[in-house]
Parts: sequence; structure tokens; C-alpha cells
Amino acid sequence: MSFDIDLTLRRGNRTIAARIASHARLVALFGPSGAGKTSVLDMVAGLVRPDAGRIAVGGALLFDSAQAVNLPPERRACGYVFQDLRLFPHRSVAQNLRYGERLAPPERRFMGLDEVAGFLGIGHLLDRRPRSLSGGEAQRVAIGRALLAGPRFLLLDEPVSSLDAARREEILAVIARIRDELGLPILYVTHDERELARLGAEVVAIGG
Amino acid sequence: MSFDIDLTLRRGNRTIAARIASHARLVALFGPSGAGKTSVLDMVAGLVRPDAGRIAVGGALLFDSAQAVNLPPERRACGYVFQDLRLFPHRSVAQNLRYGERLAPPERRFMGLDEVAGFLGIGHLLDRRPRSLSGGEAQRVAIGRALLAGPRFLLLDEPVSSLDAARREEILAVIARIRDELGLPILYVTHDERELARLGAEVVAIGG
Amino acid sequence: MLTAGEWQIVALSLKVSAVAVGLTLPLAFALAWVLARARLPGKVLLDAAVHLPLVVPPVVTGWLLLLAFGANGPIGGWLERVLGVTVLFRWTGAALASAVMALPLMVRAIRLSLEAVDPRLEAAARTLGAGPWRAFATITLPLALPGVLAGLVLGFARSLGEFGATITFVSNIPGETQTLPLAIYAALQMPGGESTVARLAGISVLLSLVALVASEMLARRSGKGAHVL
Amino acid sequence: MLTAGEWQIVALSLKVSAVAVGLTLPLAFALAWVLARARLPGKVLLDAAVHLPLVVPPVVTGWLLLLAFGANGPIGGWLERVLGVTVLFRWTGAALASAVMALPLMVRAIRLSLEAVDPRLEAAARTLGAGPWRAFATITLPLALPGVLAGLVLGFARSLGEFGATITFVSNIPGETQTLPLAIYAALQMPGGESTVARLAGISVLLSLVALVASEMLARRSGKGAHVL
Amino acid sequence: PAPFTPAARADASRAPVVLAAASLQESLGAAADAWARHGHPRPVISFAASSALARQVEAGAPADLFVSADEAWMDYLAQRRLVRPETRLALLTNRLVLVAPAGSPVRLSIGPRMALGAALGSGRLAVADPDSVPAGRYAREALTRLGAWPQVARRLARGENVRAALALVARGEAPLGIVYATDARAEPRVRVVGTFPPASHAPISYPLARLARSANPEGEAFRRYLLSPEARALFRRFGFGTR
Ligand SMILES: Nc1ncnc2c1ncn2[C@@H]1O[C@H](COP(=O)(O)OP(=O)(O)OP(=O)(O)O)[C@@H](O)[C@H]1O
Ligand SMILES: Nc1ncnc2c1ncn2[C@@H]1O[C@H](COP(=O)(O)OP(=O)(O)OP(=O)(O)O)[C@@H](O)[C@H]1O
Ligand code: MOO
Ligand SMILES: [Mg+2]
Ligand SMILES: [Mg+2]
Repeated sequence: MSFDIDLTLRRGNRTIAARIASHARLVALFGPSGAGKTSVLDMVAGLVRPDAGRIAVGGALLFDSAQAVNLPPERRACGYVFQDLRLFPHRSVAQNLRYGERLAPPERRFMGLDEVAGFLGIGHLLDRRPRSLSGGEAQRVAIGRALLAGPRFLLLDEPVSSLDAARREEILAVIARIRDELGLPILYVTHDERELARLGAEVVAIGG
Repeated sequence: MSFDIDLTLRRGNRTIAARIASHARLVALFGPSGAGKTSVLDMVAGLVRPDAGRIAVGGALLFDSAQAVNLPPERRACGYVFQDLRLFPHRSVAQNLRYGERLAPPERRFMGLDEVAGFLGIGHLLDRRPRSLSGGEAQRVAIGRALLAGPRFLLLDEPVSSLDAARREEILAVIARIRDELGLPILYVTHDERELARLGAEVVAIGG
Repeated sequence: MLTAGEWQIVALSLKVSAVAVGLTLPLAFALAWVLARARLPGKVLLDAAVHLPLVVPPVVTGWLLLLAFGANGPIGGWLERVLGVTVLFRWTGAALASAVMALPLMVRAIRLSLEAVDPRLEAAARTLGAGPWRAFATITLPLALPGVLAGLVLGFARSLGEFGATITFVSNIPGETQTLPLAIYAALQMPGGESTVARLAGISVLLSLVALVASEMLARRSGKGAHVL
Repeated sequence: MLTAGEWQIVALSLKVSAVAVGLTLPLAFALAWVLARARLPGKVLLDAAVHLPLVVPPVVTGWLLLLAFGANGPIGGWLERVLGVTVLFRWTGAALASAVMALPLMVRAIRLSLEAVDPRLEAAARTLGAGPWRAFATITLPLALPGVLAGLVLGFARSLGEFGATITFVSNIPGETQTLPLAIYAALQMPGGESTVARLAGISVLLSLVALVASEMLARRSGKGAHVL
Repeated sequence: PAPFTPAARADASRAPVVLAAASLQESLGAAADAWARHGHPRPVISFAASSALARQVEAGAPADLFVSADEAWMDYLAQRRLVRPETRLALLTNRLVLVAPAGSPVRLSIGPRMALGAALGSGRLAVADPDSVPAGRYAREALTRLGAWPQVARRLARGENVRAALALVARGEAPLGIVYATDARAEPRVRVVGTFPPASHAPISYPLARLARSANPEGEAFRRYLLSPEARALFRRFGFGTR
């Protein structure tokens, strides 16, 4: 199974619950704003600890409250594009892109900096600091950083929300290729049904 | 004229130029990521000074390099929803919403906190700090804050990019109403043609 | 527990430190702001001037204060002639000495926090109708609060411990300028004074502990969360 | 310009201050980190302990160091027995005294900067494969650089000006423990020593100016830009 | 330099280490220079407050001689068997004087019922702190015996040491001050108004002793030199009395 997820988390005075059991390579989380989509990705990434449950992705067990399994984020290898991007402000774009690449074992890397910079259209930005990037430029750098880290699966939180149609299509094509050719499981958050259609995603509703 | 804008700005090694002369109430800036849309809004808001040009909105002259006119931001009264939101982290949601409202002269206010919280669906978040909001929740608070400041015109930088379809439609309806009933000029940035269609916007291409 | 004389010393120390820190705060803030934000030539010299009381031994600072604020000094003479005021041998002089010694610590702490405030938030406040001053007061200032509190604590602690500049400038006058450190020093000079030293030093520590706890509580109440969304 | 003896004093002061600040930095950083991030009971007491050298008059700090590091003291006795080393009357003792006095300033500055680092950036580094230590070294540490630099400058300046603890702890031994402030004090004791005082104080100020400029340049080179996008 | 090697320690110990009250800075420094001119290693002298020096001795600091500003701190060390009793003696004596700024017209004869309070006008009397500094203690004792203490007890400017008090008078910030004769003599900006009768206070003496842990023969040699006619003459040039 690509995703075998069952978890609950109390946030403020509501409970976020998610059940995803799917063989689909690309599962989209769909739900209204504030439903808990980002929270689910944070839990899968290992940044937020669920109150209870179990998380397995691509056959690897990442978390299980019953068995007291809880891999730290760096051992989950998750290629996370954050909704709030989180580029490192003290590093150039190139250094941001290379941050995870240098830490990944060579056999896990599947793309080089040039290829990434090419389809993301960020080759001319490599020497810049994140602060001076436009919204869409920063979003593309965040995508590149996650892909270059040689992840075992991807967590994409509205990864193309700030991009124009042409660029969006190009990036979605790459994401589809990563799914199909490399077989990486992908959890995808979006509010745009056209993206879902384009990717042929299996849709899981969160909250409501 | 709603918008009479003609300006240029050097950014890094490129020049951003925009000419907008339109009677339309709602003008959409359309262009690829990094084209300079946000930069244009920043100049209209008075946050970035153009190298040269002229900015008049709704008949009021805000900037003219030839006449050495350059109103400070607080006298332009512009209802700006930032692409990066910029909620005040040390203030609750309610205090964020009220920040501009308390500074606006009563005759310019056209909406109350309750109405805004209602159609934005943020009434339950009023006591929270911005840091704990989800992406879409924060975006809605930013919209509310701009509307409550009793602006003379609106600058909306991808204001509904993180919102689900239902909520998006509701907010776009309010924006259309503000344009039609109050006659506020609106500069609108988006990558989504459906939003443009929904709002019947006049489209101005930026950069490319 | 404490003798009446010791209580008097404690009260005086508190008064001197509180006045020193309270009056220095606006100046420290202004200096921090200039150093963090303003572009002006020779800023490094201003920065260096602020650090002076840290670099120069306290007794030299006290001596320079004496030269400046003594009855025959340029400032002291003017104060006496024009306002009929003298700070020499007065608790106000002790507060002045403490203030000078605390200044660099306060400026640095506040400056660090000011530099960490995101100017984009001030820009947002401006678009919402706030003039530069209001944006400063409602956005910059509260976001720099951790630095202001740290500056207050450092300054207060430094004032409580200030010895060299005070005794050199305003000498050691019981009831007027004899703060805790001066009393401690006197006790330390005498064979067998160790128990008095320990008791008075313990009080100093207690006072600073109270200031520390108060500042932590204030910081917590203000919600910290200085991060930008 | 300076006599040979004065050069020796300057060199000694530089050595003492540099060693004091250099060796204290890791400890100051660790303490700042614990105070900024760790959850542990009685943190306020640790915080207060760090502030002690600020609150207690320097001569008392020197006296306590003497008690601890003297030949009969708990630490000094051990050092002497086990390592055959003593810091009494040695420049190493002067460095120790300076380090203790500089510690609270360094801790506060570093802590302020650490508290301003957005933990979400560390989380991002973790997802990219960095363990906690690497995330700390590559993200937290460089983002806290303004505080580290401020701490270094404050600590260095404080060390250059340290007098009371040093003379009480390691005495005033020319060539070994007589740093600039002690030499200045000696000159101040001599009628007519004002010109020596002025010259030596000028050198102190110059040294700290150099440190200041160096730190500003480092800060600029590292690009500041500590704001989160 | 490798300060911790035993060789370096042994080498450094050739010059004796002398701990001396700060007020002896000029005179004892001159004596050390003279001694060095005789071909001896110049003694290393640490000038600081007697209290600090005594505590350092108690803590085991490696030194050879101690010259205290008063008997109390020497007694303190003697009680703890940290000095060699047979080497202790009063090296120097001093007198207490009333000083005024050089240009001051004030006249006052020191004796019973002296009008010290009136002479001060609205100013303060600069003294070393009577609660902690020897010079101040002598001043209080003398004024008390002469009946002038009640007039000035609440009008003192207490300096951290006698030189601080002297500076206040020299700067004209205090109209009168009480200092040692040696200090007054070294400061041209003050004038001696009068000298306190020796009977009005305990004898002012600077005791010298060799420390118990001193192993350096140069220490004893320098101690003997300090008692020599040559050294005595030198100290007298600075205004001290000798025995
Ligand atoms: N510290 C907190 N305290 C209280 N509630 C919180 C806290 N953090 C998050 N929440 C709430 O948890 C809910 C889920 O947040 P999450 O970010 O997962 O939503 P989301 O589905 O990603 O929404 P969006 O589409 O708007 O990004 C939100 O309602 C949010 O307000
Ligand atoms: N300080 C700077 N130095 C160099 N280039 C800059 C700087 N600030 C902005 N730019 C560039 O100016 C261009 C315009 O930026 P702007 O934010 O206006 O784009 P945008 O049209 O809003 O893009 P997006 O749709 O991605 O938000 C971008 O290419 C950006 O990289
Ligand atoms: O040596 Mo003293 O302490 O000035 O009397
Ligand atoms: Mg989200
Ligand atoms: Mg933009």
C-alpha cells in the first residue's frame, strides 16, 4: 500500500482525524480551509506527533502509537513543500536547493540541480536571497528544494497555488512523471479541482 | 478614471513597467510569476517608490515624479491584502482586524467586524494568535483587516489562492458587491482565469 | 533580619536602580533605534561611544563624571548656576552613574530585538492608516519587547551591582549615595566583615531575582510569538 | 607613543580578553540555548545564577573566585593537587575573572537572538534530512549570528574594562595580571597620573572600536536578512 | 611563554613578589627600582587594597612580602600563621593632615573645639571611608578626640580610598579633606591647613612581614633592604616617617 494512515490529533477544541488507506500513488487531501490538511502532512512528516494512530507510507512504518514507533523527521525522507514555504533566509537560492541534496544518499537522488532549475524556471535566481523573491519564485524554489533531497515520498501542500497556468502545467507534468516513473507516493493538498483532474488523483476528504 | 498609472522601476537587472489607464472599477494584473505584479501593487500602496511615473486612483493623485508628489502610505488609504499576508503576530485575530478600523474616519468605514467575520467565516478565530491559523484562515483574516480599514480602493494580491471553492465564491461575491455598490476601484492580482471571469475584470498584462 | 540601616540601604539601592533604568530606557531605545535603522555616517563611532562605559574601568567613568558634573565641571557648573541643582554627593548622582553604566547593555539588547522586527509588518501598518510614529508604537515597539525587557533586566542588575563609578563620582554617603555595593565593599574591607557581605549580597541577588521573574512574567503575558506568519 | 611597559599591558589585556571571551562563548551559547529553548524546572534560578556576576559588585565576585580557586578552595585545591596548576596571580586567573563577568552579557545577547529564530525553519531542515544537531548548526546557529556577534562585542568590551573582580582575585601583578584597567587604576592613584590615565583609557577605547568594526563587518558579510520569508 | 611549566615557575620566583597597600605605590616602587640598581632582580609588586591582598595571601597566593596599610590586616594574617612573626615590624609611619584646595583662603588651627563645621560652609569634608579604609578610621578617631566629629559626621564625602578623597579636594569639589601627609605632599593642587597631633589618633603604621610560604631568599633580602638606611632615606623623601 502507498498510504496506510489512521490518526487523530486534538487541535484547540476540535479533533482532526484522518484515515487514508490507498494503493494509489497520488492521494489528494481535499477539504475546506482549516479542516486539518496541513496538520495531517505535518504528522506524516514527523513534525507533529499524533495523539494516537499509525502512519505507514510506501510500506515503511513511520509512526505507531501502539508499538511506540516514531521515526524522527530526518529518517522519514519526505520531500515536503510547505504551505508557508520556509526557505532558509540566510542562504542563497542555490544553497537552499542544495541543502537536502547534500544530505541525501546518492542512490536516493533522482534529479540534479540543473534539471530542477530548468523546469522550475529558477536558474537565474540561484545567487539571490529568498527575501527578494516574488511569491511564485519562492514557491518554485521550495518545490526544487524538496525534490532535490531525494525523498522517498512527497508531501505537497498547495505547491502551485501562486503560479501561472503555463508554469503550473509544466510542474504538474513533472510531478506526474515522478509518480509514474519513480513510483514515489505523493500526498497532495489543493483547493483546485483542475489540479486533481490533471493528476488523476484519488481524493480523500478531510474534516468538514 | 479609476486607474491612471504609468510607472517604471528597476529591480535587480530588469525593469518593471506598467501602464494602466482604465475606467473599469476592477482591473486585474495578469502575468507570469516574477513579472512584477506585486511590485506594482507595492508602488500604488506607497511602499515602494517608482523610479519615475505617475499614479492616480479614483481621481486622486498619489504619486507624480514630475510634480514631486508622493503621498505616504497612510494617506493613500488602500486596503492592501498582501501576498505574504503580514498579519501582526503579537495581536489577536480580533486586534488585527480592528487595527485599521480604529484608524479610519467613520465616514469611510463601510463594513463592521461582525459582517466581515461572517462572510469570511472567521468568527470563531477572533481570540487566536495569527501563528496558530491555517493558511486559508490567515488569508481570510488578512482580507478582513484590509476591508475594515475603510479603504478608498483595494489592492488584492492573490487574495483567495488558499481557499476552497465555496469560500472563494462567497468572498468573490463580496468583492463584486464592494465594487458595484461602493464603487471602490480594485487592483486584483491572480493566476486564475476563473476568478477573472467571475469578476468580469478588465485584464492588464504585466511583464512577460 | 536586617537592621534599620540595612533597610535604608536596600531602599536607596532600589530607588537609585529604578530611577537609573527608568530614565535611561527612552534614551537607550532611541540610540538602539538609530543604530539598528538609521543610515548615518559615522554610526560606528556612535556605537563605540555607547560602549564606552563598558570598556573603560568604572572608576574612570566615575572620574569623568566628576569632571563633567562637579561644581567646577562644564555640565555641573551649568546645572548649579542655571537650575541651582547639583548631583554631586546626591542620590541623583548615584542614579546618573548607574544609568551610564547600564546604558550599553540596554542599547544592545533593544537593538538586537529591533533588528529582528520584520519591516514588512510596519509597512502593513502604514497601509492600514498608521503614520510612522503609530506604526512604530503599535508594531515595532511591542515586537521588540523581548529586547526591551532583557535590557531592563540587564540594566537593573548592572545598576544594583554598580560600585566603581558611583563611589568615585558621588562618594559613599550613608543614606544618600551608599547603595548596596558600597556597603558591601565597606564590609569586605574589614577583617571579619564576611557575614555582612554575605547578607547584603544575598539581598542584591534576591532583588535581581524578583526583577527577573517579573520580566519573564511580562514576556509570557505579552505572548512572545514574535515570529512572522 | 607607548612605553615598552605599556605595550606589555596592552598585549596582556588583549590576551586576557580574547581568551576570556573565546573560551566563554561555547558555555554562553549552551546556557543561552537552555534558557531559550529547554523546558526544565527552576529555569528562573539558572537564569538568576547567570545574572549573578552582574548584580553582585565585582569585588565580591573576585572574592568568591578567590575562595573557590584558592589553594584551599574546592576547585583550586583540586586543580593544584590533580593538575599541578594554579590560576592565582596568573593571567589565566585574570581571564577567568573576565570570563565570569562577561558571561551574563553574552548569554543574554545570544539568547535574544535564539528566541527570534523561527523553529519552523529548523523543522524544515529536519524534513530535508538534517538531524537535530545539523539543523542547529546550519540553521539556528547562523540565524542567531547577530546575537553571537553582539555577545562577543559586549563580552570583549566588558573584559577590557574589568577591574574589581580581577584585582581582588588575582591581584595587580605587572606583566602577569596587570591589565589595562588595573594600570589605569594605578595611574589614577598617583597625583598627576591623569595623562597616563587618558592615554591608557584611549587605548582601551581604540581596542574596543576595532572589535566593534570587525563585528559589524562580519554581520554585514553574513548578509543579516534574518527575516523569514 | 609557558606559564605553567615548573621551570618557568622557578625562574619567575627569582624576583620576589611583594604585596603592598595601594598608597605605597610611588615610594615602594622607587625602593624596588633602587634595589634593582644594586643588581638584584626587581621585585614584582602588586599594589591593591590591603584587604584584597590579605585575602589573597589567605587563599594561598604565592608571594614573599606583605606591606599592609594598617595593623588589622597584618594581625589577621598573623592569627592564621600566614606570616613569619619574627619578620614583622612597622616599616613606615605617617601623619594625618587637613587639606584645602591650593587657592583656598581657609584658616583653621587643629585642636580641641576647632570650628571645622563652620569652615566647611555648605561643603563636605572629604575623607577615606571611616568604616572601611584605615585613613578614614584614623580621621574619625582624631576628630572624635578633638570633639569635632559631631559637626561633620553627617557631612562627609567618603572616598573608596584616601586618594579619592584627595582628588575631591584637588578638584575643588570639597572645601576640606583629611588625608595622609604623604598624599598631600604629592598633590600640588592642595594645601596643608594643619597637621593632626599624633596623640589624637593611634599611631599610623605600615607593617611589613615576610609570608610563611615564601621560599625565595630574595624576599628576605629585599625585606632587609627596606629596613636599610638607604631605603629609609628614600621613604622619608616621600614624606613617610621611619623607625
Ligand atoms: N495551536 C493551535 N491552537 C488551536 N488551533 C490550531 C492550532 N494550530 C492549528 N489549529 C487549527 O487547526 C485547524 C487545522 O489547521 P490546518 O493548518 O491543518 O488546516 P488546513 O486544512 O491546512 O487549512 P488551509 O487549507 O486553510 O491551509 C485549523 O482550524 C487551525 O486553526
Ligand atoms: N531586491 C530585489 N533584487 C532583485 N530582484 C528583485 C528584488 N525584489 C524583487 N525582485 C524581482 O522583481 C521581480 C518582480 O517581483 P514581484 O514580486 O513583483 O513579482 P510578481 O509578479 O508578483 O510574481 P509572483 O506572481 O511570483 O508573485 C521578480 O523577478 C523578483 O525576483
Ligand atoms: O593605603 Mo590606604 O588603604 O589609602 O589607608
Ligand atoms: Mg493548510
Ligand atoms: Mg507577487
